[in-house]
Amino acid sequence: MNPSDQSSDAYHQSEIADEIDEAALAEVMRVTPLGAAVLAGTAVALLVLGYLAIYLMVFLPRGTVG
Amino acid sequence: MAHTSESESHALDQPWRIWASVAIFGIVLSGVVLGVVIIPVVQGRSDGIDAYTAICRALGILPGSPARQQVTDRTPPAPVSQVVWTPDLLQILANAKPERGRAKAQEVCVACHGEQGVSAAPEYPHLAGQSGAAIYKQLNDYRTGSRTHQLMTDIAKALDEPTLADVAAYYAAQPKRNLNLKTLAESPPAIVHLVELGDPSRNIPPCAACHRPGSGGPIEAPILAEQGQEYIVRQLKLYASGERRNDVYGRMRTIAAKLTPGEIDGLAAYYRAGFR
Amino acid sequence: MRNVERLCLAHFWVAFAAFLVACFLGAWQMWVRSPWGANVGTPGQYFMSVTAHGVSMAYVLTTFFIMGFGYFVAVTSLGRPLPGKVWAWVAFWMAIVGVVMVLVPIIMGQASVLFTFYPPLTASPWFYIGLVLVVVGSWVWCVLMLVAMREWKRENPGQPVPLAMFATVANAVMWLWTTVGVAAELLFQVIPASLGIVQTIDAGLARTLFSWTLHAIVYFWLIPAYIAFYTLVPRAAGGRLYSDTMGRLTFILFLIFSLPVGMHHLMMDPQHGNGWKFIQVLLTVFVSVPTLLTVFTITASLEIAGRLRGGRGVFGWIAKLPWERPAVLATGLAFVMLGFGGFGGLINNGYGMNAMIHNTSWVTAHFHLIFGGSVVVMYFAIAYEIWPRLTGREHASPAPLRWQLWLWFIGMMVMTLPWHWLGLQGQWRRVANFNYDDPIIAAWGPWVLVSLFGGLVLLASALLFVRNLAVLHRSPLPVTQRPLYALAVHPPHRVPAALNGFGLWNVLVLVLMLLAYGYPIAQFVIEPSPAAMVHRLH
Amino acid sequence: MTDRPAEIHEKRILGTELLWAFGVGVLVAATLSVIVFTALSRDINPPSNVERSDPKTLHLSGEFAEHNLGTTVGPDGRVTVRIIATQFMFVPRCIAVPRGREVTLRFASPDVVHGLLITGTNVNTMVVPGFVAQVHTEFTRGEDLLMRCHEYCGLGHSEMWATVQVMPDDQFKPGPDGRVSCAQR
Repeated sequence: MNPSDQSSDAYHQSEIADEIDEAALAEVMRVTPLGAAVLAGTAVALLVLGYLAIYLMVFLPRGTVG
Repeated sequence: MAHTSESESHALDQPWRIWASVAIFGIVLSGVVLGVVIIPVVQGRSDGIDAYTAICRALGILPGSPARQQVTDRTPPAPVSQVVWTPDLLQILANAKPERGRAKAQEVCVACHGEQGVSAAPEYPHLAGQSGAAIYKQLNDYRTGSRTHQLMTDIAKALDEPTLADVAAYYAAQPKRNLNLKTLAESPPAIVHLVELGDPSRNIPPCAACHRPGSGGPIEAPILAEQGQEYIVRQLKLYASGERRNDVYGRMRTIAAKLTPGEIDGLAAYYRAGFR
Repeated sequence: MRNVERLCLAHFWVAFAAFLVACFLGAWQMWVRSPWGANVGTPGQYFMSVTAHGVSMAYVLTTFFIMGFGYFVAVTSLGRPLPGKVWAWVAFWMAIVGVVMVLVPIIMGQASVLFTFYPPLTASPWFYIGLVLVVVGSWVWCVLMLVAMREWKRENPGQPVPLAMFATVANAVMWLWTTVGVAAELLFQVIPASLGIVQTIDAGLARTLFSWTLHAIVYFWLIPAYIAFYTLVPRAAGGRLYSDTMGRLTFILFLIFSLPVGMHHLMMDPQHGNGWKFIQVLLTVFVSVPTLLTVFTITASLEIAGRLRGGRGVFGWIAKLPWERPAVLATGLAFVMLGFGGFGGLINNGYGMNAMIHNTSWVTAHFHLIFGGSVVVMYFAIAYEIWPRLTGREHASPAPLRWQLWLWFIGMMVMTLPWHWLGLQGQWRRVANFNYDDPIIAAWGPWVLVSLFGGLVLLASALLFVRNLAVLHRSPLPVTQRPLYALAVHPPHRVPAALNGFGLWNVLVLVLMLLAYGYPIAQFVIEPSPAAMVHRLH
Repeated sequence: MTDRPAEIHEKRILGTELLWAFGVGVLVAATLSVIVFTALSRDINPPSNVERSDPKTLHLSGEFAEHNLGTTVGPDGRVTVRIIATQFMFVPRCIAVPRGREVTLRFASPDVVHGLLITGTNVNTMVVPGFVAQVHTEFTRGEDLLMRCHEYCGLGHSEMWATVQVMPDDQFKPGPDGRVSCAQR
């Protein structure tokens, strides 16, 4: 292992470094959660549709239990 | 400085504390209202169950479903065996005295079952190293008439329960029973299959699932290894015909009725004793 | 550091050794249950294998992996030495002794009770005592995590605890709560029965106590995957974490909602009233909240990365993501499996709908997708991410890593999708064989064979995984130092104490547990249910 | 930090997250509504009959003694089936039920934990020793169904199953004692 890692302080500093430019980030953040929202939203909507499909097409026809 | 940051973080914290508690209590409260009140009361109404009963059933205080009238039906008993496995009974078996059992066995058992539990004639079962619980169960069933035999019924009736336990303990303490390797080697694969895997298509569980020590099966299940071939055949036939019926819930009657005569012979040969 | 690396590697290798053995057993079990393997092996061998598979995957792989990863996070994210390193080794060896004590009776056929015990069946007492030792070892780990966080907080007053460590401590706190149920079941019911001190077990109570543990334990396994989502993946993708606050909130929600929901495993049990089941169903619905928050937050974080790399349009960023990096690929695959697994879970949670699939292959598919799929694929990603740091060596090429992840994904999907279908048809769990002479069961045969194929692919992937890690120990390439943990878009500077510790949340967990489990457990004391006689498998 | 661009400010991010959380809330409410609606409109419940019974003495007396097992039709026309789940079989092994009539299935275990499902239906319950498990249902399709033990109960677990014979009304004829057995087919 790298001997520089023996010092805990140096290790901690290396975690902070980040080469992302703030201006570029701001630019990107102008649109950002849009794609994620559409993607995740579609996935969740499919989930709900599947749930309803199983409920209506498999569960209910199999009769009630109580 | 440290003080300000603490009070600042406390001020930041307060809304969290309040809203988190409100949210959690709100969720639980809606669960209680829906699950314990609204659903059972509405369901109960459809089958004429009053609200109080429905709520109690939802809480598990009264038995039954909140949606349906509860079944009430009691019919008279007719047990196939009076033996009830309880910690007390296991304690009696554990505390039984093999020496006392030996004395009693000398007196009444050895003529047929042998001094070490190796029986004298093929129609009598070997008892050596048999599970004490199994011996006790059968003796008790003879005593109560759940199982009958022209000799055993009278013998068992003459003994009291602690003596049954002593005798069972005596024979259980005789040399352990292991499968007879010689007869095993001769057994056809179909029989070994029945012993180890059963036959799912005929609803037959593997014999080994109950009749091997430490199988986790019924407490009274006897160990079959080193049992007399003739005895096993006879008992399986008695079970199959329903003449012997002291197996609780007919487990052996059901299985034996599904075995072919060939399988009965094969299984008996598989388990047969190597004593002689 | 050197010692900590050895500590982490020791934990990880035990975990992955158990994992590999369990994969072999799993594949064998699928073979036995398929039309091709009918009549292979006795029930004794089959249930021994199932027990070993469950124990290895659920107790050994997870506990050792989580402990090792926790030590790693404590050292790297806090940037200070691990407090009580000696105790960490003590805990490790204690857990190793425990594992040996568990495995020996299993191999001797004296513990074929599966990893969920099923009292009044009992196994050899060594089996349970060994498990207790593993759990006690993990308790030591919990304490060390708490101490590490407390010491860091003392040195850095008012500073937010790094998210990775905050989440690790959330898991430690949750695990302490979680183990109370199973510990009570083992210590007061099962071990005395197994030792022969008592001859009966109140099966209803035992099931209730185990259910206390049964859901939260899965979240104990899951949280390392979520730690990777929040802290490793955004950096690996070259972006930033969308929101640090949501990360904290997610782990807090896991802590709160994983515990008072275990009764959904008892939905079909006769010993609890509908009202209590409903309350826990309602709480269970909320378990989906932290996962759905995570899906959004992490997708958004990946979107940042994709756009920073030049992605345009609504979906253009997806193609621009560095999919060649194992952590990014694993996250994508994990999310797909999480989607299918979550779908199954949504159905399971339906109060009435549970009756359609309870104890069928549907449930097996659900937890294999969530745990064996999403979580384990992230365990792989974590191992690939941190192994270079632990060994000081770099992977020669990420290709075999990607292959391994893809194989695992394909294998898991091919195995579990047929299981969903079969579960809906009523294919039951936990049997040593199927009677393919029955026309209903015969129709399942082809699907069982498809899932067997998936199982074989999984085995291949497991072998490749161990190979990938093993060769790294001899790789000639020295590691290039690169940062590990992601920054948030808006790094936190001040966070409320509620998001920096667990005092408030512990109080709420206590209250919730009292409300959700108070009466259901108390009923066994108020009116004891008639106990069942112990049936010994030893 | 106040001079950072607004796009990367915490407030905006949390606002978006809150919006998403609202969507999640809708999902939670929707699933719960389905559950509550089903419970209210169709009286659907999980089997939660909290009725204690001693597994040790089941065979001695009462409704789970051997000769009381099976299907009975009460004087009020109510159909009740009593079934024992034991290592490693259901007793009786064949269960006769009418088609399209409400049936109450009652299960008890004298030994260990069992469970069961009937393929193609929603009948599913655990059978925990110490409690009577009870399912009220109606069989809609007239055919032979498979009833399987689905909880590990010991080494013979894999062979534990029974048949449910769903009979049309003209075949489902109780004898003088109100009992119905499977037809020999």
